[in-house]
Amino acid sequence: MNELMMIPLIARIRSIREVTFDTLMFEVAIEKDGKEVPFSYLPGQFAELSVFGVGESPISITSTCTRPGLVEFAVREVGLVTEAMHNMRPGDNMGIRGPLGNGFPVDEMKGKDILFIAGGIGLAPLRGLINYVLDNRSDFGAVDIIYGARAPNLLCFDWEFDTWKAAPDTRVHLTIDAPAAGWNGSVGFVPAIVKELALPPGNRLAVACGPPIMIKYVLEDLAAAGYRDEDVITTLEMKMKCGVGKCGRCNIGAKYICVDGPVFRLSELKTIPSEY
Amino acid sequence: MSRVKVGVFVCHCGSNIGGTVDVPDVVEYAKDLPLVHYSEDNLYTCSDAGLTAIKEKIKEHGLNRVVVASCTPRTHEELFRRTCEEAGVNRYLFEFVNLREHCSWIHMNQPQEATCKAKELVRLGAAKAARLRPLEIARAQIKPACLVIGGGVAGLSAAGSLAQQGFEVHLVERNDRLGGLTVDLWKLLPGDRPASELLHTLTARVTKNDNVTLYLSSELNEITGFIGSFKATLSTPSGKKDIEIGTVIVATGAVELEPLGLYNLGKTEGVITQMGLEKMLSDGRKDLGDVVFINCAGARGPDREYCGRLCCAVSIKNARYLKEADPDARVTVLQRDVMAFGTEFETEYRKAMCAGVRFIRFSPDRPPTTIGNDKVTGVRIYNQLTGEESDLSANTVVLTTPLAADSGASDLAQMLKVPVDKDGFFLEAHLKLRPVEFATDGVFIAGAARFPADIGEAVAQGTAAAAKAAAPMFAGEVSVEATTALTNPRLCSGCATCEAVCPFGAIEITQDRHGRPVSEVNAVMCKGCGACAAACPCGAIQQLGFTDSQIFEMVRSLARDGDPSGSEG
Amino acid sequence: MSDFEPKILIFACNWCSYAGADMAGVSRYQMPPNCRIIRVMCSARVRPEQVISALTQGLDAVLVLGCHPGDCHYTEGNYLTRRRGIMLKNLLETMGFEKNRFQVNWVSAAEGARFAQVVSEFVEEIKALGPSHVSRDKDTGTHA
Amino acid sequence: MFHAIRTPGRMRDQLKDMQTRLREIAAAFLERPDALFFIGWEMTPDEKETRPFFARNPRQAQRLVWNDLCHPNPASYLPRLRDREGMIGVAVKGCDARALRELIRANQIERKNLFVLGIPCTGLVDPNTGAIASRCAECQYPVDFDYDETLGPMETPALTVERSAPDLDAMSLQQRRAFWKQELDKCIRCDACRKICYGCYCPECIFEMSDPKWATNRGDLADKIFYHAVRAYHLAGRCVGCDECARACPMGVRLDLLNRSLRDHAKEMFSFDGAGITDEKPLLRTFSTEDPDPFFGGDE
Amino acid sequence: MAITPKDIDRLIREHGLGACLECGKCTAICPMSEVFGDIEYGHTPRGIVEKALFDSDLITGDAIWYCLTCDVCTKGCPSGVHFRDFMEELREMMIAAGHDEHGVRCRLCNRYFVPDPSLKMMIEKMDVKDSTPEFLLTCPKCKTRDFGRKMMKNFAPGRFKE
Amino acid sequence: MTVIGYMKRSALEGVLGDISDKLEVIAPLPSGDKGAVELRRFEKGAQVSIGPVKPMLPLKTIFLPPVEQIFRFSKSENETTVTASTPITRDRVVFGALGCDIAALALIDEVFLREPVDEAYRERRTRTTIVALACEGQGPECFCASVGIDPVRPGGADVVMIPVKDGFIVETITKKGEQLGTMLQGALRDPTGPQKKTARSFTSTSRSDVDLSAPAGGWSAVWESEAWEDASARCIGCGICTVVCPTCHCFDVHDERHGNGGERFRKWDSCMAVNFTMMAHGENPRPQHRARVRQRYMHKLVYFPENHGAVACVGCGRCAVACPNRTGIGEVADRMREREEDSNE
Repeated sequence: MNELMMIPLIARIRSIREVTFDTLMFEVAIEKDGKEVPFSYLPGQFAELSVFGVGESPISITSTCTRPGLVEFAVREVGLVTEAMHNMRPGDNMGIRGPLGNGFPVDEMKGKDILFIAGGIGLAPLRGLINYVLDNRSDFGAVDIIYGARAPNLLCFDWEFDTWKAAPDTRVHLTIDAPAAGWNGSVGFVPAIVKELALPPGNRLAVACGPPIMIKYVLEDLAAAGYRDEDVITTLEMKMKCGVGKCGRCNIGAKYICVDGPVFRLSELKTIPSEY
Repeated sequence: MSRVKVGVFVCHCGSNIGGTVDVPDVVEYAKDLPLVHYSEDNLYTCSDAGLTAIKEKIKEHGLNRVVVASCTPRTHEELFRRTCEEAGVNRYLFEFVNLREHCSWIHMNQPQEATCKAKELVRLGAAKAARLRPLEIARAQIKPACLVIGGGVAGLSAAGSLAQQGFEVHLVERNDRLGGLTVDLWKLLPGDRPASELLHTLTARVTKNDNVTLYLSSELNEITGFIGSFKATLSTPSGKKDIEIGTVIVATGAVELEPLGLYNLGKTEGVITQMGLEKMLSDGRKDLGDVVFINCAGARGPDREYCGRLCCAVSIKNARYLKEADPDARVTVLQRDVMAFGTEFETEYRKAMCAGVRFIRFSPDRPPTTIGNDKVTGVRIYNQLTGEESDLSANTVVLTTPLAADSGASDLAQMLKVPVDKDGFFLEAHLKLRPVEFATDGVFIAGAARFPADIGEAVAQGTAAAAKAAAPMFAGEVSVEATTALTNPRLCSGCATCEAVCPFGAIEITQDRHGRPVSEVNAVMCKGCGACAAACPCGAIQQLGFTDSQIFEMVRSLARDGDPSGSEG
Repeated sequence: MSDFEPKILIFACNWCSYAGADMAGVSRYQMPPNCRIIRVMCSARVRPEQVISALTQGLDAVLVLGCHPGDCHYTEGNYLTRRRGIMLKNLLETMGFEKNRFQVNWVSAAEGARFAQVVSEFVEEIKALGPSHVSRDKDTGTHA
Repeated sequence: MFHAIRTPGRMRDQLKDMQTRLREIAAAFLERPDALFFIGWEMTPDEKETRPFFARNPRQAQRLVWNDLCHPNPASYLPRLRDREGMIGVAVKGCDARALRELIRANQIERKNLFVLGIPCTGLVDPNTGAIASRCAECQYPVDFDYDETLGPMETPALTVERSAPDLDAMSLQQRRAFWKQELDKCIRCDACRKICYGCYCPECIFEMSDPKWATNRGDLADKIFYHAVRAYHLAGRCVGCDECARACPMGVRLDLLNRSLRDHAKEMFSFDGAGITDEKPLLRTFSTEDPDPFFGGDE
Repeated sequence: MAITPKDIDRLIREHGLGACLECGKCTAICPMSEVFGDIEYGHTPRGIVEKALFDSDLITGDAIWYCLTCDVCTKGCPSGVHFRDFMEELREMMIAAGHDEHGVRCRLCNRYFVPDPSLKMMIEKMDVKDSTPEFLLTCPKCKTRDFGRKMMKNFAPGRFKE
Repeated sequence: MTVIGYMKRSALEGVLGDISDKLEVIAPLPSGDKGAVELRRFEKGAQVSIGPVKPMLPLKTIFLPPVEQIFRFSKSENETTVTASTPITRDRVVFGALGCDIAALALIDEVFLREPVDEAYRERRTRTTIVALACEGQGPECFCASVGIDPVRPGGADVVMIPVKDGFIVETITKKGEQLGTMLQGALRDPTGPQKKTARSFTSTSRSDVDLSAPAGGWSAVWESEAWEDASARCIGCGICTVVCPTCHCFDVHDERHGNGGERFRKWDSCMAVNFTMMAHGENPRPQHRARVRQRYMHKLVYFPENHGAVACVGCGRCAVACPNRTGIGEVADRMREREEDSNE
């Protein structure tokens, strides 16, 4: 955290990689007073990225803190700020404030089996966590990754899949919503795959991240499968401006998504209103 | 959604631009503009070398927006758009900046200021270019069938002409016979041809052609759609009938005004209208005695301001027939002034005068009055010049009344979404520039429905409308303006302001799936003027290629992005 | 104030006024370099909001040019422009703008000389008025 | 600003009778199975003013009031209720009826879903001074509407027509500028003026748009001029003169003057009678080829 | 032999009076106003054409007797009204019918030769009120003959037979 | 707390003038022509309107300005320079602050001084001395006593001025207050006995019977209360309540670009605004008006107490006065609990 909470540091774009047709991944180096500075963070945290003169957006960090080097952000073009980001080139400067938010409770997750469930761009925050888990493979039990998207070309971070599959005691289950040419994997919505796999709760934590409708069904299915509310972890999305619990926008119940979240256990979610 | 990469090509145009504006300086300036990836100058951008350069640079740098700063879009826009297209960039991702007509030529003695202005113009162009979105030119299929509404002379001419050209024609006539007003006419000017003869020719052309489907005693009930694909419902004696057509010609004609009470019309025997006279003449009656015509009856007054145009010619014609038929009868035409336009009518006028028809001017301040209680015996007229009142003997008084709009015209106008003027006549797109056409594509107008027309004019207009309607039907499709209006239903309040201001009837308020009113633009009918976009308070309707966002960005950049001659440059 | 070089925005309709400006260029009529033209298809496309926005963002004046009434390429767009223009002009005057900060005028495609004259006179008028009283840089907000 | 004094006692009795009728009619309406609620006025907790009240049942109808303090315009609430199924009752005085008429014309509410009770208004008073409100003193409009019921003949109130100060047209440019500088300095850009207005029903206000981001929201003079000019312009030809904007303004900015000036100009230039008075020829949706052309030749 | 409206109608038709467009050029160039000073509208060419067309009484009254028959009007008429010819024929028709109160007859041959107003004006203009010179009362034909006779008497008495 | 003397009312402008040489002075000044009062910078020669009229905008404007520049930036080549804006340049003193407004600062402190600290806010807070005006209640809408605020000697004030006949008894409370006290010395006299007595017995007329408490059971107990239906039916969503509320502190952040530079600023925002929670991709988690109205009151009456132990209301009553429909928070709180009682029946 920089000393003046609303003043961003400079994030210099080092490279840009296409994730899907509407999503780019920016690799940035953080600079302060013209010098590169380290940036430490936890999986699941986010940062406020800004295009100077256009605005600021909260974007989750998709790189992994266990791997030294640049910080990565996957940005889907949805509004003005993200559109402006998509028009940037390597060498350009973004503003960055962060890391913000609570991140995943990695220490408490140690020693457990983990079921990752992700849909679409929802894999962006999970990717950091998955790589964290795989980098500390011995600290965790069995790993299952269920990931789905509408179509094969909308699967994010496809370059990671082979590495994940190759990791010990790790399985990757990919799915797309509807049959498509050249796709030999399973077809169906993510909740259906969750049901089909029917991984028993036991010592397992489920971490789900994706569009609200997917989360809704996944949570129901997990509850039906006997997962306890404490063992289900998800992330919430809400409009944010300051990212530090002051501007008041992301307030739901007594929580502020930006500081109390975005990662919540289902047991915590049940203490706040379900509609906002 | 790929990244915006603007390329800027600045033209010297020989010395036309380069002689005044420091082109290399402008190129350098352009390089620093937001999202501009490449910038160069060309001696002549429109030359083969220039066009090739554009194409090469598009490929080399992955440019996806092109700005050419050279002359006026009025001459070269199409050329550069095609060039972009050839290089795989959508033709609407091109923006033209006019440095010649709008800068170098008009500031020839101020090279410094001109250069500064050129930079700003390029900046605005690049700002707009960055916000351009690809657009598609839509095409609409045209069904080669035409609905002609009205079986008078104009309608018959139009229908005949189209049928001869091989198009399917649906001719709808309200009455049980064709011919309209002409049916009741006796002889036609010029040439004293019997009206029936002409009518026979015109009717035969239609009835003998298999391409024409005739609907007598029928009316148009409903019509929807737009150029190329209208759907109409007719009510015919044999029930409702649905037809599909590509074009529509309105030839509903007009009616003769019968101003009951005026000059005792309908009260005193012997006071009749021209149409009444024509019928009498057709029936062979010639025993009319002394006849006085009163022209401008019901026209050119406060209630009906327009001149009936044909009335003078009609009264001249009939007065001469009467005089010739009975040289002893006194035939007098009371007129406010005589409008015998064209040499033919002028000759007719002289013939009538020479035949002994008296033309006497009266003033609207003291109009003539008829004499006689039950039966008319004369007309009292005041002579302005002599200041004398005198009586003319008359056994028959003929009122020359103008043609007036049919009372059904306004309903039809609403159905077709075309305008009528204050007298109820249909209003064409432009009196001089676009006659016989409506602003609405695919709908045309001919004959007296447009304004009082004589037979010759009705024939000419009918044929002209047929020619206009034939053009798109021959082509089989029309390409549609790409820079049309488009509604964003999320922002639309359904207030119908856009519908009201659209001159082309291209916008309609429909309901969205929640039953809320929402405006919908028919892209085929839209001409892309943008009047709706400026009127919409919500900013819900936008003109593609000229969106609020694009124009705003230009304004913002002009106002806020600094003066290139200053330190920021 | 004699050094004052106003920055003026012109909205010109594609069919008449933009062509009129072209004609002025072809005829080499010289005029002051203070104006920037934004081309619109019809003067009726000019949103009054754009005009107000231009004036409040720091431009010194706005001129909207269209076809002469009755000559509109879209038959009646410029009549809408005229009505909107009158209302807007009155509103701007009521709010404290000089009456000439915003103008509407008609220039046909053939009227190169008229274009030059209208523009030159307009620039002169605005020069005489001086900078617009709404200048962003001078004012930093009431309650700040 | 004000012309007369508080409504005399005799007239207050009359208002009392009308209030009784109003309650009866509203209660009767609310007995209907399809009735959602009846929008009228109730007294504020301090009993000094009135505020809108949504009576849901005949019992609540007894809270409704009609008196010379009923300033709020109930028609303003209708656009956002258009998706509700059922009948909405609404009590309208003249200016409200004009707003209602404009709303129906602009498809913001359907007549068939409304039960409209017309109230012959004899002018409202300012709660603080007890004087007739300026807009009422100038009100000269017939309130022609197809009411379901009325509380008496809907006549044009015959009140004094006398302009109240400040007269912007009579001011010099410098004075006008100073006047608006002073007024706009007060403005805190809270948006109350636009949100209370019956005519502000756009799904997303252009001041809240992000592309283009019309308003800077910077709160400086330029931003405020843009805001108020655009707000006023958007209501040109639609403002019914209910002066709710000025009433809602917590800082007392004289927004009514801006709208009034536009109404005056529309009358002067286009013989425009005013919004909600007739359904013919809405100001900015139509034009006439005979409109004045002050532009040709550059100067007026 | 009385003059019928039909007779006048024939003249109107023959001389194209119906073609009158009421433009008034005839009247504008008519020298009558020079000669007679302020004349009535009813005496002008246009006035007379109008009267003729209006069926007014041209026979009574002196309206048609002012025309100088100079024919300038015919030359100026854009519509081809032969006013002078109409006028002359009408006058002859009237004299023949005995309406000679406005026509002056030759003192020698007793034929009508000039309208009364013209003669009066000539006498006035020439300032010869006291004794009307005989030549003014002689028709041109007789004048020529009379003058010739006098010449012969003086210069070729031999050729002259009394 | 120390009584340091008696100051004549007529001496006030002079004293403020002297202080303004050393400090920036903010005081209630007349605004407009209708007797309104606004807290603004005091310039020498100005008339102060200290007394019976409550400024429409609360004290928070001095610490959280409606529009506040955060930083400027400028770009050249590939480098962006960000320059943080200076919140204030001089130490400041606010005269005539009211107890309710001062108490509200303590609530805002909970948010803005918690980690990460809002530096601009902290700087303004620490560099501002607050001189309270003992308040006897400024209208029927006042109910600060109901929420446990002492309007006479409010906590958080550095100095208190207690009105007595023709002047004030000045008492210092904090160190900062004492420093200011030394600047006031010249204008002070020893108070007389009756003056001291008046000051001691000074009381407020503020209502103490307004109940803002939420029923036991937290948010879920009142989540479906009919109060939201009632309040939202009448509410036009203008958000004036949030503007005039001394404790409302939500803000929005905007960027402005001109040429190669620009600025970022924040401005007050209101949870009543439709787009308050509208996200870039067009989804709005709180699209209904009713939910927004509920959010505002729930935040003040339920969530804030849950997080910080106190309702976010100081009983100034401005919301009821400014609301075009005169809806006050007390009324809504009453309605909210009614539902609870109903459901217990």
